Order: sequence, then structure tokens, then C-alpha cells
Amino acid sequence: MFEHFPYMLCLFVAIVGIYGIAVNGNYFKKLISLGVLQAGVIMFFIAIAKNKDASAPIMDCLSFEECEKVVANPLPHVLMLTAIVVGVATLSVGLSLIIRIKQEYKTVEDKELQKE
Amino acid sequence: MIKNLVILEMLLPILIGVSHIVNRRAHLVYLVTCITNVVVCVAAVFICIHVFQSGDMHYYFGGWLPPAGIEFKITKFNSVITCLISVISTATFLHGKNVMFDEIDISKINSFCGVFLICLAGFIGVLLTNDFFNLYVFIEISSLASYSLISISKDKSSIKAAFCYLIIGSIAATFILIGIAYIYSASGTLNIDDFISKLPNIQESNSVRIGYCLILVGILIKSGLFPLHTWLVDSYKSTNSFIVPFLNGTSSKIYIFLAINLTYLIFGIHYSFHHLNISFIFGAMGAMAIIMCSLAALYQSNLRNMLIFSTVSQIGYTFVALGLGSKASAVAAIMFLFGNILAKSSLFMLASNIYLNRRSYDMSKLHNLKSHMPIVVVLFAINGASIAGVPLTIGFSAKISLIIELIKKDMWVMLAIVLCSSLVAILYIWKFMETFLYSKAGSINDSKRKDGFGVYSERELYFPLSIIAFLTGANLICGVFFNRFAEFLNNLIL
Amino acid sequence: MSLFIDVSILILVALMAVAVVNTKNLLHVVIFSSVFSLLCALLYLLMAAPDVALTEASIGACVTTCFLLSALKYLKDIDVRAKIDLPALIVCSSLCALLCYASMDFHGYGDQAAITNLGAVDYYKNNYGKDTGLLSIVNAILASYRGFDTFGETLVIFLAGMSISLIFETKVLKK
Amino acid sequence: MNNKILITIARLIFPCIIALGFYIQINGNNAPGGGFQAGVVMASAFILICLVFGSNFMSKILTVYKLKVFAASGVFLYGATGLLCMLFGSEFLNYTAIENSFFSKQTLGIALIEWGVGITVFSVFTLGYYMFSTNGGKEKNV
Repeated sequence: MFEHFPYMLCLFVAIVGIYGIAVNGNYFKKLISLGVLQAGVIMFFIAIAKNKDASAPIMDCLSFEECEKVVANPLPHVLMLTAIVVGVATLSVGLSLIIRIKQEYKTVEDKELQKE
Repeated sequence: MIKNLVILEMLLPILIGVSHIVNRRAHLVYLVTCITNVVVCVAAVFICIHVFQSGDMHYYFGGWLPPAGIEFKITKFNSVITCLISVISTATFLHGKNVMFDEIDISKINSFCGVFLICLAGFIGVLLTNDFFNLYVFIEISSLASYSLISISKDKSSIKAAFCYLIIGSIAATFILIGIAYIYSASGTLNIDDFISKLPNIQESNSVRIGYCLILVGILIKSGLFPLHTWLVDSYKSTNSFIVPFLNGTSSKIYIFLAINLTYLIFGIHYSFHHLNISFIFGAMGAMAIIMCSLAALYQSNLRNMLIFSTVSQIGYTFVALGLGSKASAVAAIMFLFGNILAKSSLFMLASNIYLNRRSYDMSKLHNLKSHMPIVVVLFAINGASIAGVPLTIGFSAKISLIIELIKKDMWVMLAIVLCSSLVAILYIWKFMETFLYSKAGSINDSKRKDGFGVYSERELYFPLSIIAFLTGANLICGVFFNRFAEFLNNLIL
Repeated sequence: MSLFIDVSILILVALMAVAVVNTKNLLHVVIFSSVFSLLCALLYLLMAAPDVALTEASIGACVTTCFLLSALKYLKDIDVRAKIDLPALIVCSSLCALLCYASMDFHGYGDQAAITNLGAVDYYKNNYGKDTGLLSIVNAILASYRGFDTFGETLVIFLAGMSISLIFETKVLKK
Repeated sequence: MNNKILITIARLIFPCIIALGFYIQINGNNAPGGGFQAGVVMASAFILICLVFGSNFMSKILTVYKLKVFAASGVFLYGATGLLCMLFGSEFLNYTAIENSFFSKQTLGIALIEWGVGITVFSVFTLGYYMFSTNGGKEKNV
């Protein structure tokens, strides 16, 4: 059970993000909770890629046989570079929408915006 | 040579869309985008013919074979859907010149067309890709593009709707990403064909089951099934009426294609219907969608809201057909997909033309339309008939094959729901047809109408109406030659 | 021992995530989210992922905080703290329990005999030098083996830029 | 914001950040780095200028239109490299087709790719910050 503990913590961070989106009425805090959700998923992928006392997947020579060393799984790292950048792109588009909502409706609270 | 055509179909919209930032003349941008759409449509048709002649096509990016590199797999099923998507996007663009220049201000048209083309490329990528993570990247491209397309309109509530769509869409995409994480850790590969070959010996593990459910939930949110459809109603209600036919024809329908692909082709009927009982989920949510949204459509006095709610109820029909778990029911679902794409997109185009003439979607202002726009009323009748399921249209053949399947599985309650809801569908289509045909005593008659403040009479709209007539003709042809069409769909899914 | 360090940093990150979600003042939320990103970058470094750590530190901590702080100018700081919403708490905790139960099937944290280390990763390890001539396997995969993903991602960034300029330029003043 | 201390420090730091950005970009092959991180570091240099010297000064150097053209040229560079490989007869993004004696195996194609990504990321994040701080160019503060 204990060696699955990191996976559970990463999933806990993702669930805290979902809880934040559900509970917070303020659109700004919903967006930041969305960032927390995506960070949780990225941690989950990187935890899958970890090998016991592995070093970074950057080799010292061009063929793996010569400079053999325990290396973390490089594939999830590549996927997560994409996921981080996608998260920032969504966050910046959401932020510009929030600013326009604030200028048009004078408020960013969910309750007041539902009234219209 | 044909292999490079796949890349042309994918890359040309991206490069042209990116280059739209540079030139600022709106009419030139509009023209170039129309040409690009037509070229993509022609390329899609060529690929479709080639695939039907010589079987599936594989394209390995960077020359790396599947487990290492990314792969596009063009089968019969997704090449036909790609043709349909590009036909709808070409029709939206060719028909929408007046609507676009009326609704979107000139300075934003070049960025609008650029984002539109990248959105189209994203949808084509979602259809053709054969790699889980590449699927997530293209889902993210197409949804990020549709957030900004939705947020541009004269009505300020489109900004709020775009933000809600962004939050819900990002949660759905993150669910798909967690699902991919579970499937990757269980099977070790990201390639879909590789995963299918490894599925039999990892069927029992929980992580594959949870991964499958998470991806399915993400896809259901994005396809706008009943309990998760609020973002769809809000965003289509408030956005500019140029983009609604395109988004209705492509964005939610592609995720229905993904649902069909996931349950029937990747995981197979045995796994999805006997290992985990998803027929209950599809059936229950589909039935709720049909009941609630057809009744909601009945009480709408606004033409566009009625069409939106009838779209959500049509999605409900598709998922009821999907929930039955046999190949014939999958064919019925695809028929609903075709019918909804063709008929509902042309209905939304007609609504935007009516808006150009009457400057309002409200029923009180749409009286006596037949005297001003007779062709629009005729086309509305035909497409409305296809939605309601009147004979000689795709809607009818889809409903008949669904009813046959329901009788075979003797699900009488569901049969009752489908029958009475198609009755309700006829009612709400007739409600608007009646307002078009008869003029109310107190309604504004044509003498007092203020022509000239941007009101388009029908003479100026002949070309857009011919586009809609083409779509309606395709609808009718497939409806009339019902058995050949059904047999054509049958060999789509082997 | 290394497992103990990873878990302790993860607990710190989880506490910071709870802090980000439950704080009342918006300025504090932005600062906490920046600290959260920095802790994530440290965590990725410990999990032998320097590329992801560099990206998370630069994008997550620096640019996101700049965007959020410059956006705070338009919003007023104080927000009413949401009281603990019991139904949401129950749903989220049951979802968390479900996902954690499913993750019990995974290979153990750091287990080298995992299925994810076979297959495509073996191919990358054996001929990253022959094919691409780069020393860093992550960049070899990022640029050439899965180069189409990176192309899609460049498109996502380009789309973000276009959407920001589309959404903001409402009434562009004619020069 | 004509605070002397900030201006002198900004003048000193700016070239160092740009140099760090180029280092990360060029050394992306053999060390953790690459297009995304380099683009962000260079964008942070220009955000520093926007903060210290005000967005008026910034818009003199890099107007919104120039940044958009940079972003478009980055994606174009990426797509053109892929098409170049297709012209030489192999698949899209297969850099062995454009191999070069000076650059070893695929590093020429990969370098072009990384530069395209770096330019796009740099221009999008600088454009984003400029839009947020000046509300789309309408409130040009000092």
C-alpha cells in the first residue's frame, strides 16, 4: 500500500482542484483551481515515469549500451511538457475572458452573473 | 501521392489560417478561406474514394513506426465523417458571407477566419489520429479555437457563455488526460492499434476499466448529452449566428463519433457491454435528453433556442441507439449523426437568413414569412421534416431502424418514449411553420416594414439558399434510396 | 530514503493546493498558486524530470503569476470565502477514493519492472543516438519521434495568442 | 515609473536574461531546455521592460502587429520544415531527408523546429502580457 501512496497524493491534488472549481463562486478562483487540477494530473504522469533512484533521461554518450545508467521513463516527460503549455494557454484565454466579463458585467461572482 | 493528400488536408488550413494574421483586407481573407475550404473538401473526397477502393491508409509522422512515432489511420468510417465535416465547413463559409460581415466587425474578420481554419484542422486531426495523446492535443486545439470563436458576437452574454464552456471543456479534457494516464500505465503504449492488441490480457485490471470510464465521461461532456449540456445551450444561444451551423455540425458530432469509436471499435462490443454495463448509462441519459429537451423545445418562443434544444434531444436519440449494443444499432446511431449534421446545420443557416430579413428570432416578428421568403419556408419545411422523422428523409430512416432495434430488444418503455417524442418534434416544428405561413392580424405587414436598415430581401440571398438547397438535396437523396444508404453505412463499421 | 523525500514534498504540495483553493483574498490566492508551482517544479526535479521542472518553474511560476497579477488590477481583491459545501465534498472524496482504488493496480512507485518501461521506451533508449544524434532523450522524443505533438502544441500556443488579441480588441480605436 | 534604481538594474539584467534564453535554446540538444523554456525566458525579459519602462516604451519596440507576425512566422517555420522534408520525398517531419554534413544526423531539422517553437512562445507570452497590462492597447499607462 505504501508504494502506491505518491499516486494517491497526486490524485488528491487533482481532486482538490475539482473541489475548488465546484465550490468557488468567483470566476478568478475557478480558473486558478483549474490550474491546480491540471498540475495534479501532470504530477500523476511524472509519478508513473519515476524509476527507483533513477537520474534524468539525459545521456552522456550517443549509444545507450556504452553509458548505461538507470534512467526515468522519458515518454511521460514529453507528454507533460505539452500538458503544462496547454494549461497555461487555457489559463490565459480564460483570464482575458474574465477581464471582459468584469468590464461588461461589473462583477465576476457567479451568483450575481446568474441573475441576468 | 494520396498519402501526401492527407497531410495537405491537415496542414493547408493550418498554414493558411496562420497566414491570415498578416493580411488585413477582410474580403481577401474571406475569399482565401473559401478556397481553402473547397480544397480541403476535394482532398477529403479523394481520400474517401481511395480508402473505399484500397482499404485503410496509415501515415507515419517523421517516418517512425507506430509504437515509437505518431500515426494517422484513415479507415472508411473516419474518412466519410471527414468528408461530411469539410462539406459542412465549406457550406457554412460559402453561405455565410452576408451573415459574417453583418455580425462580426471588419477589424476582427482576419483573426476570426484564421482561428476558424485552425479549428477545422483540429477537428480533422481528432477524427484521423490513431494515438491517444495526439487525440488529447487535437481535442485541446479544437476546443481552444471554439472558445474564442464563440466569444465573438454583438451580444455580451457570449463572453460569459464562452467562459463557462472553457471551464467545463477543460475539465472534460483533463478527465480524458487522466483516462489516458490510466490506460498508458496499464498497457504501456499510447498507440490505439497497439492497445487493441494488448487489451485481451489486461481486461481484468481496474485501471483499464477506470481509464475507459474517464475518457467516456470526458467525451460525453463534450458531446453535450443531457445532464451535461448546459454549456452547449448557453454558448449556442448567445454566439454570433455565423458560427452556430459549423459548431453544431462539427463540434458535438465529432465527440459522438469518438464515443462510437471508443465503445464499438477500440474496446469492442463485448468489453463495453458485458464487462461494464454502459448500455444503462447511454439509455438513461439518452431517454432523459429526449424527454426533457423536446418538451423544452416546445415551449421556446425564440426560433434559435428551439433549434438548440431540438439538437440536444437529437443527441439523446443517438445515444439511445448507441446504448443497444449491437452493430445494427450503431448503424442507426450513425444515421442519426448524418441526419442531424445535414438537417440541423441547414436549419441553423436558414435561421440566420431569416434573422437577416426580419432582424429578430422571436416568433412575434416572424409572421407571414412566406410572402417575403418562400424558398426559405420550403427548405425549412423539408429540413424540419427530417428532424421530426417524416418519410423520405434521413431522420425517418434513422428512426425506423432505431424502432426496429428497440422492438428486437423488446424495450417497450424506450419505444414509447421515442414515438411520443417524435410526435412532440412534429409539434414544435409545425408551431414555427404555422407562424411562417399565416400572418397574424396585428403583425407588421410589409408596407410599414422599415426596409433598408440592413434588411436583406430574398433576391440578395439566392446564392446562400442554393448552398442550403444542396445540403437538403443530399439529405433527400440519402432518405429516398434508404436501403442503399443503410447498406453503405453497414460496411463502414466492419 | 528517496521515497520518503518525494512523499514529504508531495504532502507539502497537497497542503499548498488546499491553501490555494480555500483562501479568501484574491492576492493571496495568486501568491499561493505561484508558491504551488514552484513546489511542483521542485517535486519534478526530485522525480528525475529536469525538463518538466524547468518548464513548470518558468511557465508556471513566472508567466502565470505575471498574467494573474496584471489581471488583478481589474478585479477587486476581497472575495467571500465559500463555506464548506458538503455535497461537493462527498462527491469529490468518493471520486478520489475511486481513483485511488483503481491506481492500486499500477506498478509500485519507482518499480523498474513496470510495463511502461517496455515497448516504445526501449526503442527510444536503444536508438536515440543513431536516429537523432541528441544526447537528451526527452528532446529527441519531443522534437523528432513525437514531433507532430509538438507541432500541435505550438498551434495551441499560437491559438492562445490569437484568442487573447481577439477577445481584447473589442472597439479598436481607428488610428 | 522613473525610479532610478529599477531602471539601472533593468538595464543590467536585460542582456543577461536574453543571453540565458539563447543558451537554453541552443543547448536544448544536450541539456534540459529547448524551445518552450527559451521562449518563456526571453518573454520574461521583455515583461521586465514592460514593467520598468512602461508599456509605452514597450510598444515602441514591439508593437502588437509585429508580435503577431512573429508568432505566425514561428508556426510557419515549423510547418515549412515539415513540408521541406516532404519535398525531399519522405514523410512529414522526417528530418533525415534534410540531413546536412555540418549538422550531425537530425540536428538541423530539430534546431529549426526548436527555433520555430521558441519564436512562437516568446511572441505569444509577450503579446499576452502586453494585452493584460494595457487592456488591449487601450489604456497605455506610462
